[in-house]
Amino acid sequence: MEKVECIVVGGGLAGLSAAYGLAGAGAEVMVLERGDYAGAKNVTGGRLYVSPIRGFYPELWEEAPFERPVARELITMMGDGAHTTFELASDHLVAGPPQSYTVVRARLDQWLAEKVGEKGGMVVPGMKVDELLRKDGRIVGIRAGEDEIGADVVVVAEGVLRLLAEPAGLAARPDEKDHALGYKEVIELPAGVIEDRWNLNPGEGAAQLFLGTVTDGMMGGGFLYTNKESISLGVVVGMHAMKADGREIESHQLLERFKELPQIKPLVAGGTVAEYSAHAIPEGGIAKVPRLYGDGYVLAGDAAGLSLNALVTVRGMDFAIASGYHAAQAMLRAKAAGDFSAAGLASYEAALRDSFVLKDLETARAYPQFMEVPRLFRQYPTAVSRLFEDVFTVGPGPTPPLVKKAWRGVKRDFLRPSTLQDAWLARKL
Amino acid sequence: MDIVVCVKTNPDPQMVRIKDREPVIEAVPFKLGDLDKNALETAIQVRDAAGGKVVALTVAETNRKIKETIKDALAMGADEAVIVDDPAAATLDQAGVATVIAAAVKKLPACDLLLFGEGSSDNYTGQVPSRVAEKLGVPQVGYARKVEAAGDAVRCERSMDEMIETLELPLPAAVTVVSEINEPRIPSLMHIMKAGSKPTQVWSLADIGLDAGALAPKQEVLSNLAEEQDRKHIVFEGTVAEQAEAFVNALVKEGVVGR
Amino acid sequence: MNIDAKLGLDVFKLDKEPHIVIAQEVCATVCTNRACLYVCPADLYELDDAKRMTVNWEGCLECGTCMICCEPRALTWSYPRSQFGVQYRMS
Amino acid sequence: MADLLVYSEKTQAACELAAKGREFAQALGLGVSAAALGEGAAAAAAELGAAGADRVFVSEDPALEGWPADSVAVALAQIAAEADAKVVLLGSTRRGKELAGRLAEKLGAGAVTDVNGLELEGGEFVAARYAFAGATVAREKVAGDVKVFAVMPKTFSSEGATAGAGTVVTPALELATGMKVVERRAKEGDAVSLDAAPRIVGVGRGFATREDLSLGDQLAEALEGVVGCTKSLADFQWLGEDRIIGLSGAKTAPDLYLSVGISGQVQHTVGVSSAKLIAAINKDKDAPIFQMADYGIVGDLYEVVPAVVERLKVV
Repeated sequence: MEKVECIVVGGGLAGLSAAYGLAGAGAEVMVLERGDYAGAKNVTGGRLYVSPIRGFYPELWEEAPFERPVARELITMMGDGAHTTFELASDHLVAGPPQSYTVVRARLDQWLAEKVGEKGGMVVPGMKVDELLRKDGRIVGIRAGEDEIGADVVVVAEGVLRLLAEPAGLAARPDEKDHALGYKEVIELPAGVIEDRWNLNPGEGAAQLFLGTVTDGMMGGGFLYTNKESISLGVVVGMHAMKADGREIESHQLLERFKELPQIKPLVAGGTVAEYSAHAIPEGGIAKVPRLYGDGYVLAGDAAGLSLNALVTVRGMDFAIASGYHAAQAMLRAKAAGDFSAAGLASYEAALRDSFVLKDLETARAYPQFMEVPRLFRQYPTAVSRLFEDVFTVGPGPTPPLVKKAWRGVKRDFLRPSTLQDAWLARKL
Repeated sequence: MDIVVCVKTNPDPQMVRIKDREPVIEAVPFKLGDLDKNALETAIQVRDAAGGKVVALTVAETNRKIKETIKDALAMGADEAVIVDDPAAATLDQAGVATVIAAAVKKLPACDLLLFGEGSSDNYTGQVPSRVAEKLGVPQVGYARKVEAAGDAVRCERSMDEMIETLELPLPAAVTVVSEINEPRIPSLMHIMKAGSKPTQVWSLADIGLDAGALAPKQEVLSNLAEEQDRKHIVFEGTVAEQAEAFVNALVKEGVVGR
Repeated sequence: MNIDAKLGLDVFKLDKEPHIVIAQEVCATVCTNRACLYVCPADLYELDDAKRMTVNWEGCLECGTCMICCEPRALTWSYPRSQFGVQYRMS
Repeated sequence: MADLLVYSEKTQAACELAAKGREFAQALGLGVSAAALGEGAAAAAAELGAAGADRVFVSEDPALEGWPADSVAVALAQIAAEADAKVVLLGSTRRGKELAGRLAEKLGAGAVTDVNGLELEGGEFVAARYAFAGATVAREKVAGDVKVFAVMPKTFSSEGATAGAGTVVTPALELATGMKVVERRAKEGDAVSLDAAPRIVGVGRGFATREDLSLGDQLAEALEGVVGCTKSLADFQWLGEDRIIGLSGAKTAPDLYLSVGISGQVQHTVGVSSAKLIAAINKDKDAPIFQMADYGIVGDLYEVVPAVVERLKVV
């Protein structure tokens, strides 16, 4: 059997980040990517938090083909007949190195693959891996078609579906309770129109999340990210929620209805839909992260369940890059020690525990459970809008004092047993 | 039999999209033309049957990308690759490309059979093979859907407008193939890994005795835009019977039926 | 814009063989909710005249939602072979 | 006097070129020569004269049998020299395309093939042709003393042409071909000639099964037309490859193109965009085919086609 030091399965951000680190240190690495190019099978909602990962490969993030630094954060609570938007426009978001950027994966991943090539790594696109090879309880290589190739270590960065990791016994089959469906349209708009519609300085971007009627009360929400000359407009909806809903709303119709809402329609007016894409998202949190390493392998990125939906911040790509980075470091240590067993690779998980990746996931341990609260996606967005409606209302008769108006709304919609129960749950967030 | 397959790398035409009538090729990956792969597959099969070797020849600006795409030809089964490095390759016209190919073929130690796809995946002019054949003074057959070695000749079957022709050409000869000739193999991982160690030569124009000045294009592209269709866009509504009625009436009125 | 038109914007490199195969027996006898009919974001699942489940796999976005949501595990689901399937350009 | 020279092994295509060539020639102060080569050349001479040729160079030399590109190119180069041709218009058939590069090389000329539009702009030819798999149209100019254009049949019409003198000239040609014909046979089976058909019914993936294509046949029969298809149906082997319309098949210019169950990907529609009238039946109102159709029915082809067939019977 032909053999290389390291095979990376999957040319996404986790796999490429691992390969970049390995190739940069002179290790022999081969990335196998099933798409025609890195990024061809990948979908993001649209935003990468660069702050957490800027320290890894700092030379890369200066020149990465990002779309726009996010200078405006918006959250819209959508109720029936009313919606409330909270908007943060802060210099701190973009002063100095920006915190986050909108991205298009076809561009970003292709570029990162080129960087891996420049470091001497081999990226093979159009190559689907069919199986992880196991021998005596150890991952020893991969099979692609009829070819079997051996490796000291296989970086399993195959993505969320675990079509390879599960049969090899490295991780569980994805469960609908821990996964959401994300799908979106990329809608082309001229840069100037984007900047006008979201009040942006030239080159800067906005990120907008929507809760409430978007998903018809099901767990999930809508999102909108401004790219250079397009916007990504989409919906995330819990798979379990869709099935439990019972009304059998066809998923693709949610996005179409979202687009038709009076709040959204003017935002996309005049735009040309250029692409439609969908992807599954792991949302099980820390409780569903499998063991991240073993004899001859490490798991990284979505395949390892490393993503975090904290309602206002949705993260995954930064975790993928960080896990790839730490995987590379651990493998280099294993190489130096000549030990590619679980013991030799254990520093990978240790490093992730020390880093923001598992720390942030640990902090967010209660999120997945909290997300199950149905009121979060149905009653509360409406209640928030009703509260503000009351506050801003001047009726025909005498108007009650502001505080009284607000208090009435709070009492009506928030001081209820169910809400207090939710608040009790939320204390852990 | 020594076979030279001329290949060209292009932005994958399936990935090119149109925005404001302009083709968008930014971020579109380059790949070997589909018909070039048919030609390569033909060459590999003829070589495997008749012996000899297959050289993949391309004219391009040498960069990492061309080296990677030409590796696809080696991974499929070509034995060697030759890249003629012309910094102005993108602006050469068909006569220019043919001049370069003919000069490169003359520099190769041997060439019995020259294979091409019937057209490139971007421009599809089909001119280069016949220009090369003329420059080299060899006979040519276009649109072959079967190619076999027959001693010191090559036998081709081709499908023309009303007839199927079987032709024999004495070697050396030039042949272009159509897509139905074969299903190009998808290189296996092992072959891709080994392709890197197959010989790839990069020749400059000077190496093949050419001067860039002699390759000035005769054709000039004035514009390249998506077509504006001037159509009526009348859609009939109503019940199926009403639709059919209105539709057929319109065709009658246009004079395309019922004359 | 309907879903077929949206899929028409995407680049699909079509294989001749399907990458999703439905075990009709299991689908017809074990499944109670037919979730694939409404969870698929490309709306690829349909019941034919004989009430058998069909999947128009050619327009598959490869998200895996149907596979994850199929309780009786009636789907043999793999990614399309090398060099086939959807190829995103701007997602 | 310098000439514009036209040639195609297809007499009809050559006549179209002669007719339009005469307009160009008048604008440029050139005469019109035509070449008729190979089997049946003598018979074609009169037609070419009627279509606008002042002189027709005729040769039935055995080396021209089957129109091998090498000897045809030699013949045309000699004729072009004799006629002092400044412009050569060829038919962009498979044989014509094969010939174009070879002849252009002999003449030291720039050439454009698959031309589907040719105009004089300020005394200079501007040719249009598809690029990027049919997604765009490139407009090109050719520099140099001699220019070669291979023009797709039916781009121009020979109807109402002004006749030329049609003087037959028999050139002395020295020809040889390196090509040996082993066999020539007519195409087997259901060979159709899509590029000559005045009415075409295009069928695509909207048909669920091969058997259902009989609906398309009925429609074609009612229209007295022929059936063409998208590449995918040929890939399924539901129809023969000679039925493919589009980039990988025929480029047609019928009076009516009626697409049924075809979404309208550019690789297909490039083969029908020259149709005089385009009509479409598709269940998806947003299908791109409607953007290039004159008339459309949004509906289920299984209901619409029988209704249209019935209605056509009483026209």
